[in-house]
Amino acid sequence: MIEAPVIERHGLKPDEYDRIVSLLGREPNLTELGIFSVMWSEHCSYKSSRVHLKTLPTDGPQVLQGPGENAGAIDIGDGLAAVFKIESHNHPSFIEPYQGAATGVGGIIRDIFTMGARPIALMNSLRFGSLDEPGSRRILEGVVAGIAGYGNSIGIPTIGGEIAFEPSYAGNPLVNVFCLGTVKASDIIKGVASGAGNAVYYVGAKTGRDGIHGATMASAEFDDKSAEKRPAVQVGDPFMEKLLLEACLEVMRTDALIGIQDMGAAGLTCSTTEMGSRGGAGIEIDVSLVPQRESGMTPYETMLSESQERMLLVVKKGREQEVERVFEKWDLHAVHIGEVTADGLLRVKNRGEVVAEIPNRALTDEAPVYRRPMEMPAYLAEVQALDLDALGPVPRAEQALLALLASPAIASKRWVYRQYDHMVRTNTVNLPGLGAGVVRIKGTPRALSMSVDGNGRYCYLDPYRGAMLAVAEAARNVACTGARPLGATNCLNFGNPERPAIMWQFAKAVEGIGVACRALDVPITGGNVSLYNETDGNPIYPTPVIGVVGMLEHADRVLSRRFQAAGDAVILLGDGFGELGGSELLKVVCGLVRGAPPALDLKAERALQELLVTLAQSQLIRSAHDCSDGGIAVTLAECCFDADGTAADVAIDGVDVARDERVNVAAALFGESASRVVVSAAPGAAPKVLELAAAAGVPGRLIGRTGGDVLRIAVAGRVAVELPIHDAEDAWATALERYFARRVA
Amino acid sequence: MRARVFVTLKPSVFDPQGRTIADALHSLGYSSVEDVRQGKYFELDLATTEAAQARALASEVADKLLANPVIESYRVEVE
Amino acid sequence: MRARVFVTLKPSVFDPQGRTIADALHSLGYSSVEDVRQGKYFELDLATTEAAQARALASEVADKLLANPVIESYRVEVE
Amino acid sequence: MKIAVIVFPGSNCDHDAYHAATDVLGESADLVWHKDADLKGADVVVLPGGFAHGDYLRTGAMARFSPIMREVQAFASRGGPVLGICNGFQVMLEAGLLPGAMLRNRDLKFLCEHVHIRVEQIDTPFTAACRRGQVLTIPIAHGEGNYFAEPDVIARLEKNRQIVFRYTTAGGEVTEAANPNGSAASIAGICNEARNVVGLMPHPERACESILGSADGLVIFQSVMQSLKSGALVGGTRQA
Ligand SMILES: Nc1ncnc2c1ncn2[C@@H]1O[C@H](COP(=O)(O)OP(=O)(O)O)[C@@H](O)[C@H]1O
Ligand SMILES: [Mg+2]
Repeated sequence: MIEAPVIERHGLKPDEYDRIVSLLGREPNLTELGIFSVMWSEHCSYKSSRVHLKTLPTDGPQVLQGPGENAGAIDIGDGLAAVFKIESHNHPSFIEPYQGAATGVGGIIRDIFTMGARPIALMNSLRFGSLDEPGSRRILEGVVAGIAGYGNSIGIPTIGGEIAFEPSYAGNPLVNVFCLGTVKASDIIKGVASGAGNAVYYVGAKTGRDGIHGATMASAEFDDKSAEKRPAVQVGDPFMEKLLLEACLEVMRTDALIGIQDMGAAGLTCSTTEMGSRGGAGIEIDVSLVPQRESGMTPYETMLSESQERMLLVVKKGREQEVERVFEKWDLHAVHIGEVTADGLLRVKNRGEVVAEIPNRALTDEAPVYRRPMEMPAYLAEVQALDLDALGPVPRAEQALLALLASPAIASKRWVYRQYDHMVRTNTVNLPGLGAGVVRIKGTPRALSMSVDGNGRYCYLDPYRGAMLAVAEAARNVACTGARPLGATNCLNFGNPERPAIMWQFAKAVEGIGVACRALDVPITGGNVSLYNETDGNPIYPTPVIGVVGMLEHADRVLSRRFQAAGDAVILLGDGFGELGGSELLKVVCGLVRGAPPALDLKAERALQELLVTLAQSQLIRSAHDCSDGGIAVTLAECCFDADGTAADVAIDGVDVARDERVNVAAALFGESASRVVVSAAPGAAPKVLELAAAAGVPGRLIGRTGGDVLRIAVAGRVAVELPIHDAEDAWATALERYFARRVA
Repeated sequence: MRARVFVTLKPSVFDPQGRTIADALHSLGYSSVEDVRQGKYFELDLATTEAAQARALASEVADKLLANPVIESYRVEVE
Repeated sequence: MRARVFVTLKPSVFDPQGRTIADALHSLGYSSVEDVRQGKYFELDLATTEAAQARALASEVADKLLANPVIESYRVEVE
Repeated sequence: MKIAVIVFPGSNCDHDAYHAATDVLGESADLVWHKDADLKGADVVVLPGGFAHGDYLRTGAMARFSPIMREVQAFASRGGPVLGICNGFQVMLEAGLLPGAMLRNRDLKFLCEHVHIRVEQIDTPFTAACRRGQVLTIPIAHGEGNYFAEPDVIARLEKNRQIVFRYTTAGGEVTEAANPNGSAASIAGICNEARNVVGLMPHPERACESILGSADGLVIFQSVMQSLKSGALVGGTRQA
């Protein structure tokens, strides 16, 4: 008989416990309770989010694998598939930034090679508190070092990502990691167990007591008492994972496998249960056979351990030795720990004695599903109101531009990405910092382009529109490299779903993602949900992060943000409306988080993206860069950076949004209206570009020329910005490292 | 005065480096090396001649900078 | 039996880690920490109960693998 | 020309070297597993970049005990051309094929970026097709590339003209700022006294195609092809 406090410590509600008893037809023992508790945790069961996630578009002729497997897959031609997914490691990274981030990278890589794909690219999306806080600097430094430590060692390039800073992440940083791999579509392998009598193998690191209840921890808020709950931190072992990666890919070529899955959250429990459940089979294992790092581990501990770098395999009967031989070559010892059965049960034995026996379906399909109450948050009406006439004094445009360029969200992230090996595997054709990351696909003329984006501030101000804007921006970034967006993955970082206001944010964001993905034809192939991102009752900004993957037909026609030559035509595609709501300008220069985020016309967005792909593939344009944080002024400056000092002289239209002329100029320069891209073209090609834009229904205007060493921007006929490009570049390029000068690694 | 600080992973924390070194030693034939744990070692030169003071200072520095309390523990010796 | 091996950079070798830590400590106000040198520390569990044997084995292992004589020197202690 | 690319557990630029040798240069190459004891008749041996044995303990420390290293040593002592790239260079230092050792980068951070290196010596099999003083743009990617040797060793390297590559500015000038990691004498690569063994921290195999941002690394591989063709080199196995 299990006592109520024990049930509560397992994060199970009384009615959930009753449901367990009725599913089993008896009281569970402690091991069984532990197994239920992790499988029914928010992290593994998606009990709060599932009803909403179901509404996302997941189909399309290009989708080879939608949500439900370890990762999604899309068709990239020539019989090849791109396999990708994003995952969060927020809570562990707060407790121990280096190891938390490192093991996050390790986890997402396993999800990709588990599908049979060779991982070829990593990206990450990070959120921290203000860099003025030493604590945030320490966390950032640790997280970046951890990502580098793992990714560099295993030899997968980190080709891009994004970082933003808001006070709401100070006590709850976000570490979302994306990985993409490629595989012959016919060789995709799944996480299924089937065929009674087939062997169940364990391979990889030994099991220790680390991370027990990590999944339940990721499903509870932090408070002062959570220090006690904190289990030993998991330490990543990229060398072990490199061996596993190579060995598993080699084993997969033997055709001796039925299925394979990594042991991530909830370790052995989750992998056995999910594989059995997907294959409609049962699995029986003996925990005494599981390699153990510490002595005296109980079956409970062995089943719940989250030790890293472990895989579970189902091997065809009779092919065991073949598989064992491959692992031996890599100094790994695959251990036969059990069998597939026909009874649909997860049966755990310890030296032959049954210590747990649960129907797989009870752990997966029968897990609770909640339609949690929702309510529009009270703060919204207040923060959405923005009176530009009451802004007060706005600084001169040049001063504002320099402040924005040096603001950590906009400043160059070179200090970060030079710590990542972004060139290993010799595929990277767009280096970090130049726009979406692009890797060529060897053996084909093509390349894959990918971007992760999200704007928590927008989503705080309007989760529905903010989420749509995130999808649009990720897809637009991909299109700016010349690639056609094909599919998306998402990582949904939110607060405590048991609060109706948070649940409302979540539902609205998912709705926005669905609408935008449908309109832009980028189906969702998978993702991850991270809830309970709060510290002491203060939730993070609602932060959906979207990863979009697209394809370029000609890798060598890839575009970056950089102007290529002096004398080129500078063309603005799309219209600006001087929308300052939620902008970086308001935050950085005016200290305000207010207003509605920019409007989004999804039809116009799609037309723009299709036009970009056409222009790039027909080689009519030489660079493309979208307008986002900091508006067109920041965009134009960024087009000039890393371009050997090639500046530009442009003139843009004014806007009429306030009585004060200076506010109008600021709105024209720094407003963040969506669906705008600055492109450059050889002078002779400009008319054709404008003609194609007109035909596509995309507003296009020749706004100036590249050249000189001064960035000059006139607004409504009057010069508003006149900055030596060297000064602007210096402010932008060195901002981040100035925060980290003279710090210890 | 010199203080020496030893930083080791807590016993419950997995030490992949130590594990890999032990494996390497085994494959070199050193089977009598049963286990290896790797840690860090710091020598601090301190502008004090008092042992108690040196110990206190070294501990403070270890807490603050040299050891990561989440996964590591440390020991201080004063010469 | 347990042997402890300390590996330190030779005095002639510049120690960028130690230097950075010392600088950081100074900027935190610990001016009485005059210098810091960082090294490595290994605990070896040995299948022997004899101190002399343990010491010999640990030294051999340190020579062969744990220390790089070009830049490092080591010291062995047996418990 | 036949190239043996040695694969240690943890090597991760093995496929990149293989790709450069085969797909780009059209030569033949083998990936040779570290437990093998046969270089398969190779004319050139490449120790690739990566993290052999995780670089746990020290970079390159454990790889030198791999069975294949005996063959590599023998090949090198017969005069066969051996190139160590990044981690391969670190393995060479640990194995005593080249003098010196690597410390952590001056600012303690891993660094990945394009740098400029100047070719100091053209009488090695891997620089024979270069001009003396030629500046190459080639990426680095390492956390421990801060080359160290005692002053007398550096003096000997200078005297014997064993410093093959130095970090410089784009204009070929040796400056403190152009030295990314703090290496002694701005050393990016060296050779042995017999000149057939060359190790360097930058990754020429990552700079063999213009689509990757630079094709300046090609000349390193072309050099060894040219050296072999001209008979200037005694291919280790051919002689055996
Ligand atoms: N936000 C989401 N949108 C769509 N699918 C999702 C989302 N979050 C999770 N999924 C899908 O749910 C499945 C389980 O996810 P998860 O538990 O994160 O995988 P893992 O077991 O590898 O950690 C995956 O197939 C994943 O793609
Ligand atoms: Mg998984």
